[in-house]
Amino acid sequence: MDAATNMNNNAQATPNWDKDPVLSVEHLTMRFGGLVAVGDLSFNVGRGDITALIGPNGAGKTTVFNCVTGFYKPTEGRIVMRHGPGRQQEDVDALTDSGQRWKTTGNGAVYLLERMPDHEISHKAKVARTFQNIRLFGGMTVLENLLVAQHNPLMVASGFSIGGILGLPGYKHAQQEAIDKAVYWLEHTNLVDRADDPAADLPYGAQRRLEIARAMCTRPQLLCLDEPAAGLNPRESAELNELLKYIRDEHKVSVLLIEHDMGVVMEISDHVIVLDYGVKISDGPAEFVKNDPKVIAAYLGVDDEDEIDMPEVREDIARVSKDEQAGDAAAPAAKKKAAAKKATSKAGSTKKASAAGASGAKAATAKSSPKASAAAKPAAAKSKAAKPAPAASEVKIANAGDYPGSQPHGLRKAREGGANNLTRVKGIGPASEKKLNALGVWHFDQIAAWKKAEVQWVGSYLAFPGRIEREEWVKQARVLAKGGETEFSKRVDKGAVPSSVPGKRGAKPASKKTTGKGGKA
Amino acid sequence: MSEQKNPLLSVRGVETYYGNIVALRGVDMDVHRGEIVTMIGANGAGKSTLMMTICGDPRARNGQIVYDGVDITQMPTHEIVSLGIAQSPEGRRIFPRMTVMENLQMGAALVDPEFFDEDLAKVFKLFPRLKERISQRGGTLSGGEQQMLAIARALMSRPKLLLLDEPSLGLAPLIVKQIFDAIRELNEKEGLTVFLVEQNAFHALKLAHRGYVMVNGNVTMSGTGAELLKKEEVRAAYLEGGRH
Amino acid sequence: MAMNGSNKAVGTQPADPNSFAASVKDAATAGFLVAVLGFFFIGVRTDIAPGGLDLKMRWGAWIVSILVVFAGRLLLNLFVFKTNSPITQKFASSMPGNGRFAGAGKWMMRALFAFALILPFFFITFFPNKDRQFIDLAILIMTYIMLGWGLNIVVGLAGLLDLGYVAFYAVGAYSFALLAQYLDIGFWFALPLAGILAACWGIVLGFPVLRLRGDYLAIVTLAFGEIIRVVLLNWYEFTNGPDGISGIPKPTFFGLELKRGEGGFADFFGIAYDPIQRFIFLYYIIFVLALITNFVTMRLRRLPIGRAWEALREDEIACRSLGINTRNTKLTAFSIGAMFGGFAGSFFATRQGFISPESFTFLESAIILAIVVLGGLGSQIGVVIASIVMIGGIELLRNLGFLQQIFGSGFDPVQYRMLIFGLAMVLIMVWKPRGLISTREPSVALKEKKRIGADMVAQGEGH
Amino acid sequence: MEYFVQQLINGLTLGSIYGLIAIGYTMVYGIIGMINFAHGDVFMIGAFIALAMFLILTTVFGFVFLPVVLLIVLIVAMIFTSAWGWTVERLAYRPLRGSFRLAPLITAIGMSIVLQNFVQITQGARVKPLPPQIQGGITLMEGGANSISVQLSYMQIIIILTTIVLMAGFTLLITRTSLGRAQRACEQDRKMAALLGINVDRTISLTFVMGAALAAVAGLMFLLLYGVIDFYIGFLAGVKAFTAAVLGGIGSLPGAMLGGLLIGLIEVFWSGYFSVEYKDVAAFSILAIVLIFLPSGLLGQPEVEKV
Repeated sequence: MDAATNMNNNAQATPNWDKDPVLSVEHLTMRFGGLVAVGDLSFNVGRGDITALIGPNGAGKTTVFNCVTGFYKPTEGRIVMRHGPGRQQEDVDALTDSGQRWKTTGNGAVYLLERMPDHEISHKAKVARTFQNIRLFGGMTVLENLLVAQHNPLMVASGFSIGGILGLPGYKHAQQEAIDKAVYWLEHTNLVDRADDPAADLPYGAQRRLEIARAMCTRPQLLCLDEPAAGLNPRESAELNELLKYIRDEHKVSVLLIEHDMGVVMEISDHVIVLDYGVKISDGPAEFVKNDPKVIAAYLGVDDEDEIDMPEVREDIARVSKDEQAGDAAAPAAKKKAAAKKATSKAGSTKKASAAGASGAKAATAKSSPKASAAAKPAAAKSKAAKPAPAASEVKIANAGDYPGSQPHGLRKAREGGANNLTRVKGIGPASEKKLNALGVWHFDQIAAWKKAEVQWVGSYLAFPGRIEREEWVKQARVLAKGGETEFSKRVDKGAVPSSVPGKRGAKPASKKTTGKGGKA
Repeated sequence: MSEQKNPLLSVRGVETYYGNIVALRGVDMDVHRGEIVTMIGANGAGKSTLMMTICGDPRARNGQIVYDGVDITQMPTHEIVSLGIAQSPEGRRIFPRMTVMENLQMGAALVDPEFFDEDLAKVFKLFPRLKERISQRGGTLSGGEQQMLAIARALMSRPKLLLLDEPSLGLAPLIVKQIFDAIRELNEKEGLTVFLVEQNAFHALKLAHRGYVMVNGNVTMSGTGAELLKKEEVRAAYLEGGRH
Repeated sequence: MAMNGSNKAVGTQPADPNSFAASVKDAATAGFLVAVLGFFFIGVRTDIAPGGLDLKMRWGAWIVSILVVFAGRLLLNLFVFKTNSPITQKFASSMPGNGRFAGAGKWMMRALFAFALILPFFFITFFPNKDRQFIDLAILIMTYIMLGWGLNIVVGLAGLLDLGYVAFYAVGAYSFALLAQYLDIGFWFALPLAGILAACWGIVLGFPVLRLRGDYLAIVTLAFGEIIRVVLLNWYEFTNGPDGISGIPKPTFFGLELKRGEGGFADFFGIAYDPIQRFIFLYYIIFVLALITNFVTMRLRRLPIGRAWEALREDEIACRSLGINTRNTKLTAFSIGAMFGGFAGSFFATRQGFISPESFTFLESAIILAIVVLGGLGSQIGVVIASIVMIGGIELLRNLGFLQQIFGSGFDPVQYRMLIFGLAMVLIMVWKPRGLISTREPSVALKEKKRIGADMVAQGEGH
Repeated sequence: MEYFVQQLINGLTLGSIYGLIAIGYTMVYGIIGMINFAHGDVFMIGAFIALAMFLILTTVFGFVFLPVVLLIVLIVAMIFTSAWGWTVERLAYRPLRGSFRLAPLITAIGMSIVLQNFVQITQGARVKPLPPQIQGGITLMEGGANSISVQLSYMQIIIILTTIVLMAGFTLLITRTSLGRAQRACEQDRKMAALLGINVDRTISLTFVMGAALAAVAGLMFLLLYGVIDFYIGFLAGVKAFTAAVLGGIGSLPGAMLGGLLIGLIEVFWSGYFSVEYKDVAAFSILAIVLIFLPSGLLGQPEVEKV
């Protein structure tokens, strides 16, 4: 639980999800054989919020969902569902010790989902879900699908079938109510005309809506949606957003949704959690997350330099920048990479770019985000004509003051002879290297010169406070700056090191990069 | 290129059904020799169905598919592919309990074994990663490696026409780039004809010589990749707000 | 179901698959196949002779069988398979399609019901010489209808493949027989007990095995059926082993026995005694039992439990995500299905007056399952039609004595009946893989009930 | 001790026969995912063909040299039984390919009824005895005053050796040859196999043919070992072999063999130490217990529940 508190540097007060979480995932770990799908993950889902769990493919999002909804038993960790306001911390702890699965409290009730079988999670804890691959009852009508969702209350009303067989009137009444409820949701999902058609007959988008309607018919307090926008066209996506807002605002249902794509969720999410390879890399309001450099790096998934090297992207950047004739041709960067990086951070700082900024220059051009595109322009211009760079100057980070400590000195470009391969420092992976470059940090001696304030600032800027000290970047850099070698740098030079960004797949050895840089500078 | 008289593949008025549900509503399209042609469209538009219909599974209920002058509409799948069509299908369909090598051997099932080593060397040059994984089981590969294997397996059959169904699906950008580069290289160096189905419209249209847009089982637009990229409708529907 | 033996003809620009030459070639292939397959069975016959086995060659029969198949296949090719205008087309167009058939289903159901209601009197009136035989057949068919309906709950609705359903039938039969033998309990008191016992067995079996999937469930249910039979067969002290239990009491009509003389049913009502009365009485008992089965099943289908069964068949994981306890849901399906099997079993015991493990072999399970599948999974009327066709058909084959006059006295049509039964199973299934009535009727509707096509309905994990 | 060893040998012999039949079940299940209920009856057909061929050779042609006779009988039985296996697939299963999964199960049961009754009609319902052809054996342990001697008959040696050879041959066939690869491809993804140019129908037919050939071998062994056959042996042997296939993990070739041996051993030991009557109950109960704890059998691929 405490894990959720330290990542949000922007919020002044405790955010809603920490004050009043409907769901808390605490130190969740899920292993499949030797593979760690989710590692020590903690986050809170605020009551009445739309919370998005995003991350690249294979980040472990669906695994988290399956743990929350009971389809997987987590290897470790606690998952708390709360009915009623507040954290109810004492009750939760008491429940944990008691070995029971749930407990009614003064405020409502608390549930330990990791102890409950899947059907109880839906039935008792009131967590409903949808599936990535739609799972409707295809051979049953739309209306029947919604009645199956109301199985448990109807079962009671039918006297566990005995009253129903005898035809007692109470059941008729209950069934009519259930149908009314179904019709209500059909109206809100625009499916009422299809009520008597088999679910398998519906078009794709309608099936997605029906799945949500079906989940809502279980009267959940938390609705978990697994990629609800997948395969929807933009209009359907927009309708989905409206529906989700309606569910949140009118029914006070908290929504937790998984999305692959950042752009889709930014608009409606109150709170975004980003996973990458089973580890949480960012957590906070949408605005905060989409500007988080860690998120940007994770979303590119790999070296974004290669991305921009793709001919079609390069062309597109050039074309867009020409089309839009953005005048800002100043601040030429030595390397297109640095500029592109700057473009994203700039776009981020304007707080207007959507996923475009996040997924780098490539996306920036495709999306109609003028600021981002405009910002991308110098990058393109730069990449086209590698002009001689002006003298080094201080790199300005717009919101530098938001971070504790002080920003280290940065150079506009690497010095003569090219930048150092910063990934030779243990703890700096390709992504971090790029971010450091964007700060104007190119050389080991620059890092070696950092004082405590700088270390603190950079740590916070890179969103992993404490790590720089822990991994002794400064000390390593000192050795390397003198031309020495560390055990780690030897391995890097041999090309044997996968990227040191946590949980990241092996990036290619960075030595190639050094030569590349040297050549260009 | 599109002015050629005899397209390598021509699809005319093809209608396909799943049971009583119509998936393709009279699709017309051509692929000429040496071209990269792409079909873009949203999920469920029928792109993959078209791909599979070309290979005879499901069979077209109406219409005609002619490949290299042969009417293949009613042929069984294994005979269609023996004419030189290879497909890397939706979902990759790697044989999960076979090794990478065996998967590639399956790809070469129809080819004279004397070419095997040569072809193997070629696909390993294209995808060096597969060489490292040679004795690993298909099911244990990562998504990107599986995609490479699916394409490599298709190439092992020495196809004249390569059908690729969403090669970029769920892959990291770098791998997408590698795969698209490989496709471009094969097309440029070996004159391989490629028909590519993509949701990732941006990349696909950049890569392709020509493109078609499919909506709800109909082809609604066609043109060169660049033309389509400029079209407002295409941009609105497939480039903005969607996936990239 | 075409047996066009040659794969080679397919593809690569076939000349004309419908040409006469192609038909002959195909028929020749079929004939050749019969020559190969039949050689060791039709062409050769081994018999026990003094001092070992005697071998007899039957060239005549072998050649005749080849020629028959060749000619038959040729005719079929010419008129059905390999022609552009198959004569079956006419039948097909004149026969009601599945949709219309289903639409007519309601009327057909009513007509069938009305007929079933007056059936004994119909036969007494119109077939006074054979009435007993026909009513007996009707009782048999009705028993299978009831068993089919019971199994339909498990296989058709809940989608769990049960290959050992006959075990519950046996439990029901033996419950009544043993209760009557040891505790002297009458039919009407034993009937509910037999049902409850069978349901309990359903739960006992179901509890551990229901987490198995598909074919694993199938084999364990089959094994269970065999275990019960083997136990009944070998537990001499209790079940009398293969000798079975005889003297099982007949049901009474509110305490009146259907017997001749003083105190009997006929005597009480002052009518003349006729043994047919007992048959009529038995017929109405099974008729009412079957109606109850149907009524309960139809009611359950419209109740949450029935919808949960069908949802389970469609997608178990989705069910669990909606808060349905799938294990309990499966168990109820299993035990309710078993209960009806138990009822049918105790009726069987009282009708026969004698039971032995012989009556509860795997073949019975297979026949009941075949009735459910051939009728169309989940379809109540389908079970009725399939029972009439299959069971009625088998029994009719007993009465083909006249064929002896054609083929000579060595020809015994009765021994062919199971062969024909098996072939019919294959042919009907190939003709209609989803069964005779394959559409599904929704359990509830907002505006109108539209029947759902078979291609959308899932089969359940049990298959 | 001697008794135990003797039972062990008997169990392995019986288990080998079950294993050979079980391979047919498991291969068919692997490739088209259906229980071929008629497979037990194909085994019975094989036994009848072997019997008839044996009689033709010995009584009509007067062959006397047993090894040659048996070899010819084996080959003929394998070929003709294969034709039966092929026909069963062609008639009852291929038309239903890709349709409703219960349908082929019903046609399989139908086919089983047809085969049984066909043999009953053409060959009569009475059992067919064949005097023991291969006699003698090796005495492994001499019996003392209060123990029996352990006999390993030549027949048992032949059965066990043949099984080992066939098993090894089949394993090589499946893992090393292109046919085996095609079979495994069809098993894992039939659609994809077709897309790679594999004639799926032919591959499936070949699987049935191979299964039937093995069943014919088992049929001949059964005939020689027990010396009595009738039209009903297929059902019980089939159910046992199917049980063995499931026990070992259906779809797994070594699993089928292991399952076959286990079922054979369970039956023999149960009969030897407890009661003959309940040997089937023991076998089935152990199956149920194994499945409850290992829902995919001993060597089966565990099914991962995809959500």
